[in-house]
Amino acid sequence: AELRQFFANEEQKTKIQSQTHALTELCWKKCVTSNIKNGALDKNEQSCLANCVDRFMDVNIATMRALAAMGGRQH
Amino acid sequence: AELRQFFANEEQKTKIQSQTHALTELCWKKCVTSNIKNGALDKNEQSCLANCVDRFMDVNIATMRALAAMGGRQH
Amino acid sequence: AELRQFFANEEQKTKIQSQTHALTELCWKKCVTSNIKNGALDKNEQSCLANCVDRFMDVNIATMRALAAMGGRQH
Amino acid sequence: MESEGVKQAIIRQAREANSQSNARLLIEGINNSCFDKCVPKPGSSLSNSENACVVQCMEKYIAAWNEVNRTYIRRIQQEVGNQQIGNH
Amino acid sequence: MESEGVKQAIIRQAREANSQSNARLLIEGINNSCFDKCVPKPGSSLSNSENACVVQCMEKYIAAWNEVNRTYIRRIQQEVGNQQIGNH
Amino acid sequence: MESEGVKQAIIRQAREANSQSNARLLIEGINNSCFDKCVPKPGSSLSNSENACVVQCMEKYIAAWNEVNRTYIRRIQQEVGNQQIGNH
Repeated sequence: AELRQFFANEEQKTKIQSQTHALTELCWKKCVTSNIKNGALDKNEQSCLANCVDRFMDVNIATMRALAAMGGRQH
Repeated sequence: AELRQFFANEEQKTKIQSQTHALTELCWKKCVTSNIKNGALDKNEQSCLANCVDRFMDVNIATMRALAAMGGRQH
Repeated sequence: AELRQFFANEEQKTKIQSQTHALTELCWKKCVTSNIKNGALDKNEQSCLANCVDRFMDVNIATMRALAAMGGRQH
Repeated sequence: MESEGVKQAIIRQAREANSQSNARLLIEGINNSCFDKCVPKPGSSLSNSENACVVQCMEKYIAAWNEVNRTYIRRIQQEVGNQQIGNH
Repeated sequence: MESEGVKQAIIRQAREANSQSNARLLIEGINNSCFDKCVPKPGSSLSNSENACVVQCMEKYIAAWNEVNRTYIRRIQQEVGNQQIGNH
Repeated sequence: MESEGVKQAIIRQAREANSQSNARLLIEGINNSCFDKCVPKPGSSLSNSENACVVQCMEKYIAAWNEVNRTYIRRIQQEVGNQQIGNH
């Protein structure tokens, strides 16, 4: 039972990490557009990255809600 | 025997759906290039999408034929 | 024992081939930028492809070294 | 020995798994394509126009999926037909 | 019947496998993003400025990963919270 | 206890599986790269010039694959050599 709980937690952690990797690649392209001048994120890049994740989640939630409302009519 | 037939059919359906997803992403980029103004495909987008799928299949078939003719000489 | 050796070799071959496919897609985009005029690589394309692979490996090795030096501090 | 009930349960499970993976791929395609198209510069909230764009983009993407699916299936059937004619 | 030792070994293995796959994905992301950004035209060796770019790009990419991860986890927790309020 | 015949059959199967997956990946790479390059605006049929482009593109892509493969293998061997020298 403890082990089952452990594996459920690990699986969720894996999902979050794998989604973090995909979002980092996506938002990096949108937000880090100028040449690299140093190893830190500047203020604009940092807020762009956070907004990118939040807006992607908005789109994601809107899509799932709309598809559920359709009930798979289209196909 | 019936179950085997069922699984063969399901597997083919899965392949077709998975290829449809890949082609939709590819052809969407080629054919839906202007800003979104409404939820329907206009005539140009629709014919571009159909042509995109057909021409991709042409390229696919040409490639497989040419590779078969080579018989894997190159490597 | 012979079979185990065979499978280790085959696995390495598979990894090299799969990495070759990924590098070909990446370096093709960087190096074959003009219109296709014939079926052979010209001198510039060929040296660009070789440099592309070598520089990608440089970046790869630098990344792994730097991450190992960090010892996973960041996360 | 498969009882009819067991068989139906297996078929139902396989259909559901397929349809779930199909829905997941469709959602992924919509998210990637429509986020890219409707939210070029992510701000501190989804603006009204971005929101409207996302809804229309989703409808359009599903229409595109259906068009692509229809054309692809038509083409496969055509190729199978051509092969059979060629084999005569 | 699991002895405590066996359990700990299983947990350790699972953690290591996860952390290895996480490191592999991070390295892949850095390589692809930073090669793309710092080496637009690959020459016969990595120039000093390309080299400096790669090191800074890597640091920046890891900072971006952390920012994305933090925001994503915050958002998930927020959504779970909203759902629970909605269910009352 | 493996008879020589069984062993050979296993080896043959593994080789075939590998070579099939290699061919599949090569075809995918060619299709994606050459469709992108030769058919920027898909029309109602493949024009003569598009057709010629596809054939040359395929030859060029295979040449690129071979160049990349050769360079990659040379580099791996070099790195392994360097490590062994470093270990002395």
